[in-house]
Amino acid sequence: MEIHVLSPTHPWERRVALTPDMCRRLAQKGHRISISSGAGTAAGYPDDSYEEAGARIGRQPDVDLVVCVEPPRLEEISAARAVLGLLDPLGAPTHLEKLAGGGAALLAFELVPRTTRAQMVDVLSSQASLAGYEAALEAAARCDRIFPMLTTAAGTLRPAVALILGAGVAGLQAIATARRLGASVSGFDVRAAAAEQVESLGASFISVDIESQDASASGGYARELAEDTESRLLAGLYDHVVRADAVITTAAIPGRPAPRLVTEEMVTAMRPGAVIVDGAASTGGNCDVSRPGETIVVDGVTVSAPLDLPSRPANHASQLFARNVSNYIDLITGEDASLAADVDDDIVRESTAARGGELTHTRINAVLAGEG
Amino acid sequence: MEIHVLSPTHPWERRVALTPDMCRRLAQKGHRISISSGAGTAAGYPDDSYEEAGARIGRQPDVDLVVCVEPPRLEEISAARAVLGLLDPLGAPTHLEKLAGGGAALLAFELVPRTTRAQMVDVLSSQASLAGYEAALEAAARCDRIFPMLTTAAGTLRPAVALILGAGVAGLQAIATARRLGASVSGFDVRAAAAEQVESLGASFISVDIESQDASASGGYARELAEDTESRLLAGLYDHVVRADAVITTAAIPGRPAPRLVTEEMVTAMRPGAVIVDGAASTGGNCDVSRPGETIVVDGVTVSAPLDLPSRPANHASQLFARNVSNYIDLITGEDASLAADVDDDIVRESTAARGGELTHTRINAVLAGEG
Amino acid sequence: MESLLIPITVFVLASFVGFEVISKVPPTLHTPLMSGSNAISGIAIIGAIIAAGETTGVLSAVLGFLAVAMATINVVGGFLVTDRMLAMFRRRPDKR
Amino acid sequence: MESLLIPITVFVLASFVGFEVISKVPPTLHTPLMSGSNAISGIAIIGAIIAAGETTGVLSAVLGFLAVAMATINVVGGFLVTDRMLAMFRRRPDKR
Amino acid sequence: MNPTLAGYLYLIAAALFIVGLRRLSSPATARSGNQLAATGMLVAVIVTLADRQILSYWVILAGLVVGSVVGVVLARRVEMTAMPQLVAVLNGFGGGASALVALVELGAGDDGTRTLVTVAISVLIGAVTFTGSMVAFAKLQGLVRGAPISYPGQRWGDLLLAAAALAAAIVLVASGGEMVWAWTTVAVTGLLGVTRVLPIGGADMPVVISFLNSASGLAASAAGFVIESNALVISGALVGAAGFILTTIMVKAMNRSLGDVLFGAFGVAPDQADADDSEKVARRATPEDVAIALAYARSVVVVPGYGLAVAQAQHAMRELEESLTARGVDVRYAIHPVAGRMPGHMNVLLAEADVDYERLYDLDDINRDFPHTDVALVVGANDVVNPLAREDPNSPIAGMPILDVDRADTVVVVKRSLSPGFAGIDNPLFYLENTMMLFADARQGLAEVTAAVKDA
Amino acid sequence: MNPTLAGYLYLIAAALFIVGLRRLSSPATARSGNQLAATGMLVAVIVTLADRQILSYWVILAGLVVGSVVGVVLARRVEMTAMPQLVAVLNGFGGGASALVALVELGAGDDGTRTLVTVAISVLIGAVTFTGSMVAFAKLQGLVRGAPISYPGQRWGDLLLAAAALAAAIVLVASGGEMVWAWTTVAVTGLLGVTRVLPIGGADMPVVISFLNSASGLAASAAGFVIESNALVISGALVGAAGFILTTIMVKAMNRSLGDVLFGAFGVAPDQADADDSEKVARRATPEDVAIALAYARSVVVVPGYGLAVAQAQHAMRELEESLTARGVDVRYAIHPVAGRMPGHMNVLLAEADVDYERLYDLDDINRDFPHTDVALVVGANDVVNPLAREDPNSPIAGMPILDVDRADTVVVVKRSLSPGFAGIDNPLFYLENTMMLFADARQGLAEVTAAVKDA
Ligand SMILES: NC(=O)c1ccc[n+]([C@@H]2O[C@H](COP(=O)([O-])OP(=O)(O)OC[C@H]3O[C@@H](n4cnc5c(N)ncnc54)[C@H](OP(=O)(O)O)[C@@H]3O)[C@@H](O)[C@H]2O)c1
Ligand SMILES: NC(=O)c1ccc[n+]([C@@H]2O[C@H](COP(=O)([O-])OP(=O)(O)OC[C@H]3O[C@@H](n4cnc5c(N)ncnc54)[C@H](OP(=O)(O)O)[C@@H]3O)[C@@H](O)[C@H]2O)c1
Ligand SMILES: NC(=O)c1ccc[n+]([C@@H]2O[C@H](COP(=O)([O-])OP(=O)(O)OC[C@H]3O[C@@H](n4cnc5c(N)ncnc54)[C@H](O)[C@@H]3O)[C@@H](O)[C@H]2O)c1
Ligand SMILES: NC(=O)c1ccc[n+]([C@@H]2O[C@H](COP(=O)([O-])OP(=O)(O)OC[C@H]3O[C@@H](n4cnc5c(N)ncnc54)[C@H](O)[C@@H]3O)[C@@H](O)[C@H]2O)c1
Repeated sequence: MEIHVLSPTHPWERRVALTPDMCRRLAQKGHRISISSGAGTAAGYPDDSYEEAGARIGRQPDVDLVVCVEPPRLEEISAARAVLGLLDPLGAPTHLEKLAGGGAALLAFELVPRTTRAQMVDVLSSQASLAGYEAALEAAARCDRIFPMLTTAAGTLRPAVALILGAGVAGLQAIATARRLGASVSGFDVRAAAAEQVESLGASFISVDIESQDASASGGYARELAEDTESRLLAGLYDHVVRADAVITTAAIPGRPAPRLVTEEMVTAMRPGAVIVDGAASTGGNCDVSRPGETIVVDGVTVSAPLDLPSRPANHASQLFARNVSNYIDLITGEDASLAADVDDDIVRESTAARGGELTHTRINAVLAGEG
Repeated sequence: MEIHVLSPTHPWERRVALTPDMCRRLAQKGHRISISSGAGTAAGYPDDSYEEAGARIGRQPDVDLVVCVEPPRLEEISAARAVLGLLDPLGAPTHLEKLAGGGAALLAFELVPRTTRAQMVDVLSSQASLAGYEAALEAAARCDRIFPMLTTAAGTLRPAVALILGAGVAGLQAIATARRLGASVSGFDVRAAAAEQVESLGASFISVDIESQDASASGGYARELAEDTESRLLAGLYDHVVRADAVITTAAIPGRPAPRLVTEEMVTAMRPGAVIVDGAASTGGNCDVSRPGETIVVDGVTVSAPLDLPSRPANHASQLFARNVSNYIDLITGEDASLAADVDDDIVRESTAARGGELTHTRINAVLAGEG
Repeated sequence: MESLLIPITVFVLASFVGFEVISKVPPTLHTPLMSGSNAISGIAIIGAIIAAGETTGVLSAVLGFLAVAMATINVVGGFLVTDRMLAMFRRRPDKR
Repeated sequence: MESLLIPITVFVLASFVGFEVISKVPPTLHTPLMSGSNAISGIAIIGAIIAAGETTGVLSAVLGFLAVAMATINVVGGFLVTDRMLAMFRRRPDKR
Repeated sequence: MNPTLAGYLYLIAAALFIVGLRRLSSPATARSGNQLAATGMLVAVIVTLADRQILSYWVILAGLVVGSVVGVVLARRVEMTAMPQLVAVLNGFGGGASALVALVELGAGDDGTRTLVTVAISVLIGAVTFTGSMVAFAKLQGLVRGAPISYPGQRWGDLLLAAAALAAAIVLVASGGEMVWAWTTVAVTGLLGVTRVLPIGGADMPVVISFLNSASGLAASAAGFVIESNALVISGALVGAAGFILTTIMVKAMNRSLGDVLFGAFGVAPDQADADDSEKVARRATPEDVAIALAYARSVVVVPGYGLAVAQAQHAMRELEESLTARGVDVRYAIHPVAGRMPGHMNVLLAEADVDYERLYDLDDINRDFPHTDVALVVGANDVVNPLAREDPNSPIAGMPILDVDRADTVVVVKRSLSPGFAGIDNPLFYLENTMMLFADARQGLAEVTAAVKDA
Repeated sequence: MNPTLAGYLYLIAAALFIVGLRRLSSPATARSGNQLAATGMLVAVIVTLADRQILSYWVILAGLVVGSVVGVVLARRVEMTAMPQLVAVLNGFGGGASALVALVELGAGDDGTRTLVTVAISVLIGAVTFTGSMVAFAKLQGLVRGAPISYPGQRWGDLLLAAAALAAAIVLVASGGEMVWAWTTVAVTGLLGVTRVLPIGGADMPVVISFLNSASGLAASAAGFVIESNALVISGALVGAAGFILTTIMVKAMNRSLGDVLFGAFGVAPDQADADDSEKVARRATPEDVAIALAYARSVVVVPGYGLAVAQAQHAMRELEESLTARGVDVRYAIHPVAGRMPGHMNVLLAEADVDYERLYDLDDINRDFPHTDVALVVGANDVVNPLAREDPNSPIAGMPILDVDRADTVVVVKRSLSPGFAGIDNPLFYLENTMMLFADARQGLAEVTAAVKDA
């Protein structure tokens, strides 16, 4: 099939959906690839590296599949039969509705099911790992204390206390990274399975008695907490947050605003010089005071809410992204390397957000209904 | 004695020479302490924390000893009998000469000898450790690859290749930190003893055949290389530098400009997305293209030459600094907690840069002569 | 009683040897060791030979023959099979 | 020769026991073990008692006395001193 | 032959048995030990033939030839997996021979009380060893149901039989050696052997055989008292004691007690107890078994999984790696893309334990090598080595590439139980012929294996 | 007493010796083993007194009383450090007793050749044991120079003496037991004992004593043949064999061979060879010694230094920590501010090995605790534990606060040699009475200690 790779649009987005390596792999399977000029530059892949890999630079007339790292504008996908990428179907469903109007099938990585087999195309997981790593680095770099313990002739520095709230893919990686740096790390999550996972990284799990059932939903995701449960949770977290030198939050609920975990009261009670890295900035943030995309100082406490975490290690992030894309393309490739019209595969079925101009996914429709 | 703590002057300097804890300790020994208002704020110590510790805010009339983290202006030390701090005697000897004119004894941490006993007052060591840690973090944060190896369903990311040039205190700490983060680390130094030390951190040592003797000088410092040795060295390093994802340089020679280790040619040959952190920025940098205090991108390679590395973990850095200051004050305290006029202690003797209006240190005079 | 003192002394000492000789045996060796010591207990073959050598009647000859045959199976089969089992403890040759 | 078969059998078996009984001894136990086995070799006291009990002349009485005394020193001193050395293997009491 | 010389030669034979047995208990020397013991036996047989006044060589010769042929054929032909059965049969023959010797002696008539007592003992032990071993064989061979077979009141029945056997033996002695009582003793005791072994589960059979072996050693020793042969006394006592120790070691390795095994009546095979399905049987291994498999391997591939992380066993694993590489074993790690619970989970752990990056292999690279791998050591991994992903298209993990550990010569799996992993499905790997299960917390288990490797 | 009963009681005594000796070879059971053996001895003595036809009890009683008093006093009074000497003396007395018994037997007259042969053997071994042990004692006690003492042609001289002793013994037998030849044998053999032991270095004395002990066991066994006492035969053979094994173990632990020790003539004590100054002697320990010191301690403080880093022994250290804490030992780490070569060097390593932060103690906190610490384990540290910093104001490290490990009950230092650390100065810690040096690469050494802890 004819595949086109879009350039990222946001200023901080540096990833690219296909790397030269993956272009080569796809070309070997019979696909033809074109790429918007400069799409890979920020990720360390200049145009000529794509040309070497057999891709053409610039948009070609007939495109079967457009791949992208961000929701594209409608004009970018015109005439394409399908679009594959991070399309933010649950965060920006109205934009998606508009895109669907173009008639192309919209394949959103966000909707890939969380089955074992689907992991090979699970962009959310692959990018969240990197985001977690970067969140920990951000916290370490911005903290006015070093993470490891240090015994020197000028006295002993105790290890910094790092607290990770939300122990999903990103949270676990943040825990692992903070532990690597030598901090004294604890983690928290509302899913019951998380405790063992946190401990499997050598960190300790904070148990907050929120007198509620395990908040696991299907597919490894969490569900929202009832209001009184939430307040009990915040009360339980207070002491831990206030004592920490670095707090990293990564809690999220698909299709919902990020849960509130760090209140303004907590921030003011923290030690000046401490740092909060809000990894859930793109869905509003887990911290009351965080301003997505900015780093502010509140009462001496640095509150960073970056939007570009996975994009920071752009080269590695693109490698993983491209491999996910390539694996996904394998799923929708029919005979003669053509785009298969109808695929009987649960991964493809579940991740299809729109088809033939219609939004086909119940979750998106549910969100739209909720918004409307 | 009457001790006064100056505020830092440079915008990026956030450390403070005495922490409330150390003020308390000194007060117990009979000293009286005052501190310039706001001196500790950036390090996480607001004025009231000093007041609680028994210090007064603002300059007092009669001051025996002024302590500072940066070379002070002449007016700041007027009427003081002695000044203790980082005074940059070898880097800015003319300014020192001016200060000496004020008549106060100038006690420069930079001149503290490298004996085992002197480590308790060795500010260079304590701050260099933190600088090395921050240099590694800076490199990790700015690199477009993550440091650790990562095996995922979207393929395996090989560990980043980190190269640390100059394996002194800062370099070793950078090695340790990069290793902690999971990078594949190698180190280099011209001192022969460094090889074992690098390996003692589990990293590998690069042996460059520079056909010269061990370049160790007295006191654990290195000496400058002959010109042809230098070019052989650069040739030997070329491949290693070019292959690296992150290069951290910390090489220095006391009183001399930082040695050249990364040439412009190397930078251009590096992979776009790679990063160089030049830890020797304050003495001109080890990299040809680095601009002290700035981060630039050259042919896709990020070159960062921060001046504020030790100041970044301001709180911890101040704790170590303050402990060094307090230990030093013990050395120059005579009867009744007064400033001892003449101390028979090799540490004090060697670190005295000026006394009675005269520069007394041979090394400074040598540097001044060289400059003139 | 007196006449038993010597064989009992011998028996006690041999038992001590038996107890001491086996101390920490890895489980993989349990079967070979059992098989080997079983073959040793086939020492009853001596009795069988003596008994068979003394036989006079037909019945006792048959019994004697059976005794010798069974003991021999025990001994011969026992040692051989033990050896076969132990062949695995040679280092495996390089396969690649 | 025949009369020696039994004691030799006993000797061989006892030697086997001796060889087997000592296998891996931590060096810290070398001295106590040596001392303990030395005390056991003081079994020569039996010979001394028998010899002394048979004495008739003065010289042999003196020699017999000496033999018993020396053997007794060996036995009594040996076991006691071994015990003293081994006292260190009791877990030390809490000192704090 | 001079009887004194014969005595010394017998002593040498006995010494050979001792040394042989000693060497048999360590892997490195076991083979030579067996050969020494066999040499000892040869010496003893030759001396006996030369020394004693043999009336008819024919019977003996016939017995020797027939026995040798049968022995050789059995030892050669039987499959490696049928070894325990074979040992049972051989042991039974040994016991049978003892009993027969006693009967023949008795037939020779004119015996003192002491001889009669020993004869009775020989008959008792010999007969029970014979029938017990045969039942054990039948169970192991699958001729009889492996599961415990018993009848209500078994205990009392056995007690009664035992009393009857004893009584018959006593009457035999009291009667001055009436042949009929001897046969009665044989019959009753033989029956006891059958009913006593039938209720014991198949997995416990090795213990039973070992125990009977120890008993037959005592029988031989008893015979030694009768014919005043120190060789028999020594060898018998040796085997009796060594066999007893071995039995207790085996019982301990199964976490049982001897009484439990022999009289537990309804003892269930522990191996089978764990399987959730009676047909699939997982082979339980001890740390020592695993240590030997690893220590004598040329190449080992370690597959870490989530269990390694849960147990925080990375340091223990590293330690094991070191002790293996010190022995010259080639150790590599196969990292599955989704092992653990987060991407790179295994990387974090192994880096912490400072495992060399060079030793880590990706799925594609290592899968080619499994057929040439001696041992695949699976530590707390489950889904990522589940062959169902390849074989069963309806499985929830169908289509996921897995690590083909089942293609290695031997697979060792270290986990706490047979319970499933993240995907919640059973793993047929655990029930393969070439799989050994070490049921343990990974950290603890690996530490024990490391300790055992040092002794292997 | 019924001689048969006596025989059985002797057998029991022998069995007690066997069990006792067995238990003596493991730290946990050693004490009870010694007590069992002593009980066995008591049984044997009482049986002998009751059984034999004793003509004069007075001589015996006097001997027993005097011997017991002396024995008790010696055992109680002698300092722990003088134990080897004491064992030498006791061993010498044992040998002397054997020789005297033979002489008395001879005096009783009327002996067959067999008795004479055994008497000769007893005299030979007894006399050499007596004088050899006494020389060993004198050397250890410092009465004679510890260094090897010899004369030119020593080898030939000794050979001559040995030949003469043998000849005298043969004549003794041939002459049918002439007393004069007996005394000649005693004299020549005694002299041989002296000249043979004098050339052996002080540090090898324990081996010599152990060897002589083994020999005296054989002498006792020989006596057993004479008086037809199986108790003597068994105990003697037991001690002979066990003593021989022990001797070879000791020799191996010193990395020597037995021939080397006994006939190396100018064997130098290996302990002393390492000291760069002949007056300061460092005590060399084996991993097993260290393991026992640690395993039986209540509290251990580990002091890591640069050598730990160089050897990358952090994981091995962690492993040791675990096996100690599993035994209930309290393990803490003392981190000196300037240990290693960069600030926080030890922190990095111990964090990598995942040592709990709670176990790390600063200098000030831990220095208070050393006087209450059983064992301070110094791993590759040197300057930071050098007492000269406290004691010698002219030392380059004067005034640096150090970790006061020398105040712990026992100090174990693991490093490769006695060479100095960063500061380049010698460390008197290594030569303290309560310091054991384990000369090894830290990683290797700690791994061996861990293995040995498991057996302790
Ligand atoms: N990598 C990722 O990003 C990611 C994320 C989410 C989910 N997953 C899923 O997680 C699974 C990973 O496979 P896996 O093979 O690593 O793990 P797994 O299939 O979950 O199996 C782990 C096994 O470890 C054993 N275990 C647990 N604790 C143990 C302990 N202390 N000692 C010894 N064994 C222990 C358990 O058996 P016992 O209870 O019998 O001991 C369990 O069967 C895959 O299904 C994957 O799809 C992966
Ligand atoms: N911490 C800092 O920031 C810093 C910086 C520079 C200098 N220093 C200085 O470094 C010293 C640190 O003291 P320290 O006690 O840690 O170290 P040290 O005094 O240098 O002693 C280290 C010892 O480790 C042993 N060693 C080396 N390799 C070994 C191996 N593979 N296995 C076992 N042992 C090994 C060496 O003895 P063998 O050769 O006999 O094995 C050596 O004596 C102080 O003098 C300090 O002033 C410290
Ligand atoms: N089966 C698979 O193959 C597969 C693939 C990817 C992820 N997963 C699993 O799914 C889980 C979540 O994945 P994710 O990280 O992408 O989820 P996510 O990004 O949606 O959420 C991040 C984390 O925030 C947590 N969270 C939600 N509300 C919270 C609250 N109020 N307080 C604290 N924490 C809260 C969630 O439980 C989750 O762990 C992980 O356990 C992961 O292992 C499984
Ligand atoms: N004895 C003590 O108590 C004590 C105290 C502090 C430091 N030290 C030792 O002193 C040494 C240096 O300390 P520092 O880090 O403060 O020194 P520094 O900051 O002056 O120099 C940093 C490093 O750069 C290296 N260097 C110089 N020219 C180079 C070149 N051309 N190429 C590569 N590397 C070059 C030096 O060798 C040094 O290791 C360290 O080894 C440290 O351990 C000892």
